Amino acid sequence: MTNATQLLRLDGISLSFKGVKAITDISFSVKKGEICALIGPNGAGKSSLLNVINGVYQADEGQIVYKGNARKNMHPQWAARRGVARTFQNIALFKGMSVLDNVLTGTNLKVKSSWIEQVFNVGRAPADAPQQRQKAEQVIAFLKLQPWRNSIVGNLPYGLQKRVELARALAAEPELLLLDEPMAGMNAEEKAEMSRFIVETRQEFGTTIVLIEHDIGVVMSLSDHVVVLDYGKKIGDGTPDEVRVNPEVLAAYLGTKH
Amino acid sequence: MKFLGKHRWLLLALGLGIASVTAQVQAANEQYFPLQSYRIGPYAAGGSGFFGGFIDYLQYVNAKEGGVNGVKFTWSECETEYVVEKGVECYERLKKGLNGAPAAATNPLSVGIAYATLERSTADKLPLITINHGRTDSTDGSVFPYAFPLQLNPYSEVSAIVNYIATQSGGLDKLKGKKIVTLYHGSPYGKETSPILELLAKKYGFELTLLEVPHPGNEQQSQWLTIRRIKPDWVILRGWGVMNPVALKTAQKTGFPANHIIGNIWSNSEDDAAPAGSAAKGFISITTHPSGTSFPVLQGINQYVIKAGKGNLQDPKRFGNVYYNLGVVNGILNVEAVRVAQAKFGKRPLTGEEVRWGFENLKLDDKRLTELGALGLVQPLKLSCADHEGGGAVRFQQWDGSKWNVISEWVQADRQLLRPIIEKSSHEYAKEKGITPRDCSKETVAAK
Amino acid sequence: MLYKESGQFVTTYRFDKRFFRLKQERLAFALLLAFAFLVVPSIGNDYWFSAILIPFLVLSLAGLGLNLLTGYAGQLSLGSAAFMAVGAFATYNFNLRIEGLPLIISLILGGLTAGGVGLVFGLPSLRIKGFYLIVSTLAAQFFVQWVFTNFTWFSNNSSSGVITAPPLHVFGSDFNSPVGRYLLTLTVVVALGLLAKTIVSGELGRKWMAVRDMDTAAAVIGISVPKTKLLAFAISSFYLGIAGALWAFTYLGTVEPHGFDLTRSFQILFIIIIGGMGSILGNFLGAAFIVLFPILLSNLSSGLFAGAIDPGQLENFQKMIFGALIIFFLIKEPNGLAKVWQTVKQRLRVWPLRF
Amino acid sequence: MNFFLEVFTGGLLAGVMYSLVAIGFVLIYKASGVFNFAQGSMVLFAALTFVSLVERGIPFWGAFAITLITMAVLAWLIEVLVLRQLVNRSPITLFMATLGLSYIVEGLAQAVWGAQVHALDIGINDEPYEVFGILLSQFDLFAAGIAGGLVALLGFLFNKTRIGISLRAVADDQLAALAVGIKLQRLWLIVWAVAGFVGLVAGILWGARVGVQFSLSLIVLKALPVLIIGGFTSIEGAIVGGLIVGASEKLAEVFIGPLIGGGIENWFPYVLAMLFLLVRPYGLFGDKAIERV
Repeated sequence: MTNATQLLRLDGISLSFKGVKAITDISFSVKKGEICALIGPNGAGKSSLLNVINGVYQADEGQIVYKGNARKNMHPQWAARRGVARTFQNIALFKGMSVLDNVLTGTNLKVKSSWIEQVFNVGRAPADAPQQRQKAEQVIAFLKLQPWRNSIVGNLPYGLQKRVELARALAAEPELLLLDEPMAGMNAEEKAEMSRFIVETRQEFGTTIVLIEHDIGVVMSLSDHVVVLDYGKKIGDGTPDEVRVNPEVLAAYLGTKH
Repeated sequence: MKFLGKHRWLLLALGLGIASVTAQVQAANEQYFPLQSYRIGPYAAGGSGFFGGFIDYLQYVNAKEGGVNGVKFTWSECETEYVVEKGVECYERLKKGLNGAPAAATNPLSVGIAYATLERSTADKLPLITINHGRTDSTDGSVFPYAFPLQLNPYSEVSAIVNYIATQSGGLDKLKGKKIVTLYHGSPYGKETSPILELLAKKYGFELTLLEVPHPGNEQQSQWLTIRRIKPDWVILRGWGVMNPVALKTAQKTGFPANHIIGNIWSNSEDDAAPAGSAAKGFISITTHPSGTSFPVLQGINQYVIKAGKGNLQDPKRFGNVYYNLGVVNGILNVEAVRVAQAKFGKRPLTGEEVRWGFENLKLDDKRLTELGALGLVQPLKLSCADHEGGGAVRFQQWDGSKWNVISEWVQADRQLLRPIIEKSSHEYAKEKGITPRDCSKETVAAK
Repeated sequence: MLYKESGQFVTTYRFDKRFFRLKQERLAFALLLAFAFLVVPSIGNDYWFSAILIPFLVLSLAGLGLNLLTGYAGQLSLGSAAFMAVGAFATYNFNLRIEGLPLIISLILGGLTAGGVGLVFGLPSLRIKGFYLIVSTLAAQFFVQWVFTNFTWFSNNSSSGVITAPPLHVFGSDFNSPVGRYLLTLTVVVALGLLAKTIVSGELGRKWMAVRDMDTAAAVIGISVPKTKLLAFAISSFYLGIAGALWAFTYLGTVEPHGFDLTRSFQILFIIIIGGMGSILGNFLGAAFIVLFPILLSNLSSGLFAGAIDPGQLENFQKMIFGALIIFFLIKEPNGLAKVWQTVKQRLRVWPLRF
Repeated sequence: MNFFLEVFTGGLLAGVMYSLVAIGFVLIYKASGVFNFAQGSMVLFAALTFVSLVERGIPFWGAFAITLITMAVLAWLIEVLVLRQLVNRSPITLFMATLGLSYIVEGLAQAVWGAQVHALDIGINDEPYEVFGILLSQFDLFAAGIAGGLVALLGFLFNKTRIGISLRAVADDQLAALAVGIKLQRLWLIVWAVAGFVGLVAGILWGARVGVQFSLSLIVLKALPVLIIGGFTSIEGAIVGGLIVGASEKLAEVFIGPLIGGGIENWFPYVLAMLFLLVRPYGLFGDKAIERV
């Protein structure tokens, strides 16, 4: 049941590590342009699921339908080429490089010239470089990162690193953006700022966003669609209001045995 | 220096280094030997013995005779660790002489360094002495005017070994059908004599098997098991460093008798046999410089140098061992060349070019060797413009578990057979490098 | 205020991409080049050219080659010397076997051959990560040495297995003298150094560093990790190959397979550790250190404490000091001498003010 | 066929000698997560110290004890001066540090004891010994026996004692081990000292086999492929890896060597290890790590 507004669909995804099930038979779909939140207690399998979506992990069973293409296994590069970008729970920036260079790597798929053309600045290279640069500067300005353009990211505070990681993802001009706890470890002020960036991202670029977040307040105000996981199973799926009243979800969050 | 902060030490070190390159002192009436020695690293045992013997002989000549005709010898060392580029650095650093004393010749005792400094030596007109080793075709002095593989080049070495095996078997014709295995070090040095061995095998009809041992030679099980299967009459050991004792140990392990293993010139020292313990008993090797302290010249060194507490060896027990005596032999040949050259050019410190003339006109017969107290230690030798090797003979020695005993007189290599091969190679080299060989008939001969 | 940054703002991208952002730096670099090309040839002597400057330049280039792979792309290699050997022997054979091929072309072909071999031994890196990779590079080290020792065709069947340099003629000029060999080496090293600087500050350099810092993240943003790694192996080996050929041709004039043994690989690794990983300048500082330090030490001992230290012992101490320095740098200054130099510059900037 | 078996058994026995060196690596890797390249130089240092003491007239067990203490002190110095300073650094950095360490230890060994070659006789007359027409080396059998004893001893140490349990905890998860009160530094010291002991045993056996000299430190290059095949974390792996490397390289040298020029023993184990890695990137007995992102 493919429909035009559906960007991503997961069909019966299961994943296990050394025989321990991390995800069991999860299916849900994400509409184009929506902000979808994955929530659930620690160890519910949220990050694993995100990793399956863009191919960092390979699912044991099930398939992923992205932009109408069904695949059993995603591959990170395949996903990236088709407009999937993401951030990581534990920040996967290139720590030895500057903010600008990190953001520039995000634009790598837009580069048409080969490395030989670039080295000798011939062929397609002279056109590529300014274009790439312009995109990076635009994203840096959008996320207000100018003061740290040339700082080495490894030396930046945590909150800023999270923002740089978002910048790198945005530089790829993604259609689907996967954010793994973009606000973890932030204070209220920083969270508000990050929420604003996320909302503006969708407004400005029309990006579809799947995010994992623990702060229920933020999730409820930010997202159009919430998927709840517990012990690797889906226990809730719907609008924030629907999920809020789902008894199974309440039980999981209140720690009741089910 | 405030702004340098914690990196002040760098500057300090740099400054000290520069300060240490101090001003030169006024020249004396001295002849200088630049020594590219090596006293550490895998081949330290050879280097410390050789350079110890060389230095002690120079000290002996200085102490006993006040040098040659009043020209005293001086030297300085530069550690190469047997590493080629360090040898080159040392060469470039030392070639200019010391405090005004001109350099006579270089003696690197390393094939690699010899190769790397060969063309430099020719350009700088400084003789390059590669006693018992070096480039085989540099025997041809018409193409290699400044290189001297004195006494024995690698080709002569195997030829002499095969001749020895023939005498043990009762003549060259008895070689037919004999099985000989050559176990060689996996390096260009190890492979160098393979074509000559093959040539000799064809000529005399013996069965030859060539087996390679990969560097460094810690493990030889597979090679010796193969030898055990072949059951050869003789094994020629063309080893290097640790490969030698391990070969002897593994031979014992696989039941091959040590007294049918013949070591070559780099497998012939105490350090090659002793570490194998009892497994080395009976092991035979060639030598151009028998060990022992009974030679009068060794007694002289003992009296003038060692007893005076000036001996170069750290471990006095090594006095008179194979490498030490090679150093002494090398000292004798160098000093004699200087003496010959002084007879022509005057009793003063000589240039490298003049010393080269001395080498090319060096002639040591039994009479001269007796005068030097080196009869039996050094082989009779006559060098010329065309022949930079001169001798080509070896004696055979056998290890008795604690020392070497000489078991043969000088055994000659078949140099007539080898000469055309050498000349072919040297002429190829001349062609490649655009060298016009000297016409040796026009060289001046020694005025005797 | 010797070193002033103020007033020089980056206004355009082109400006940013230049080699040196500050006017003083550009000027200093131009002066350095002028000094190296014009002044040094007239004031240097044989010893300086043959024993210090040429090996310094060649080792800098080799360090640069390894640094591209290890410092930038994060792939540890213990087989640098193998690729140097391939470069040297390939250049020798191209020059020998193709009549009339210009030396420079032989050199480039030699480098490309080394690059190809590097690519092959880089293939396992697609599956093997981290320091397990040293197995592949050590395999290269031993295998290449064995090939050149065993197949005498590579050394033109010379009985000794040693190859010797052909006469060095480039564009009709004779470069055989020590000065000539120095200038030839300098030209090649400067050209390749600038090329490397362009590569690492461009897209490919960023991809290398991305793979180095976090390969999973690199894959996620669409970088082809296998291709990036293989390019690092190939380009690094190209540089090492050229360095090997220069080592054989302009420095020693001769080389045997043993001259490119594991010790050489370690030496090159030490250059980049001491000089600084992920820095172009670091290779030059590291190579200068490795060439000069032993010479300083032995001069010190023969000059200041003449005869007090046995030369053999000195070498032992040198070895220990080297080892200690490696550890010291890894602990205290993982970015090596390049970082030390930066710190000094930083202080120059505010000097003589205290801060 | 006999010849094949002879080469095969000879190879297995030689492989035990490699395993002996490899065990030292495994111990240190388990405790500190370091691939200790300096293990080879430590073997050299131990053997050189031991043989020099014996040559100076100190009886076997006295020399053994003194060397053991020296190795423990050396281990302590390494722990304090190097490893403690490099906590939490990447494995590659640690590896390079041990490379520097090997230079220091080699330089030190030669500075203290000189560069001479020493013979070491432990009283085994290595006459050939035939079983069903197959040649066996008495020395290698003896060495295999020692290695077996050593493995049993280490097995006891690591499975039955507190130290062993702590060690396994550390190998599993350093932070968790710290949290339950394991004194990491004391543990490191013990393991390094035990590795020194293994190094000493390996040094004596290798020294007796090939003589005590500089190139003893090169056996590290034989141990590396053994570890790759067996996995860095398993003593059993080191034994099996050693046997595989020993037997296969001998068979390759004897049967494949002549076809391609011989002398292939230096690179063959590496190519073999590489092939193993391509199939099993974490070795035969190694743990597969899951990359967490």
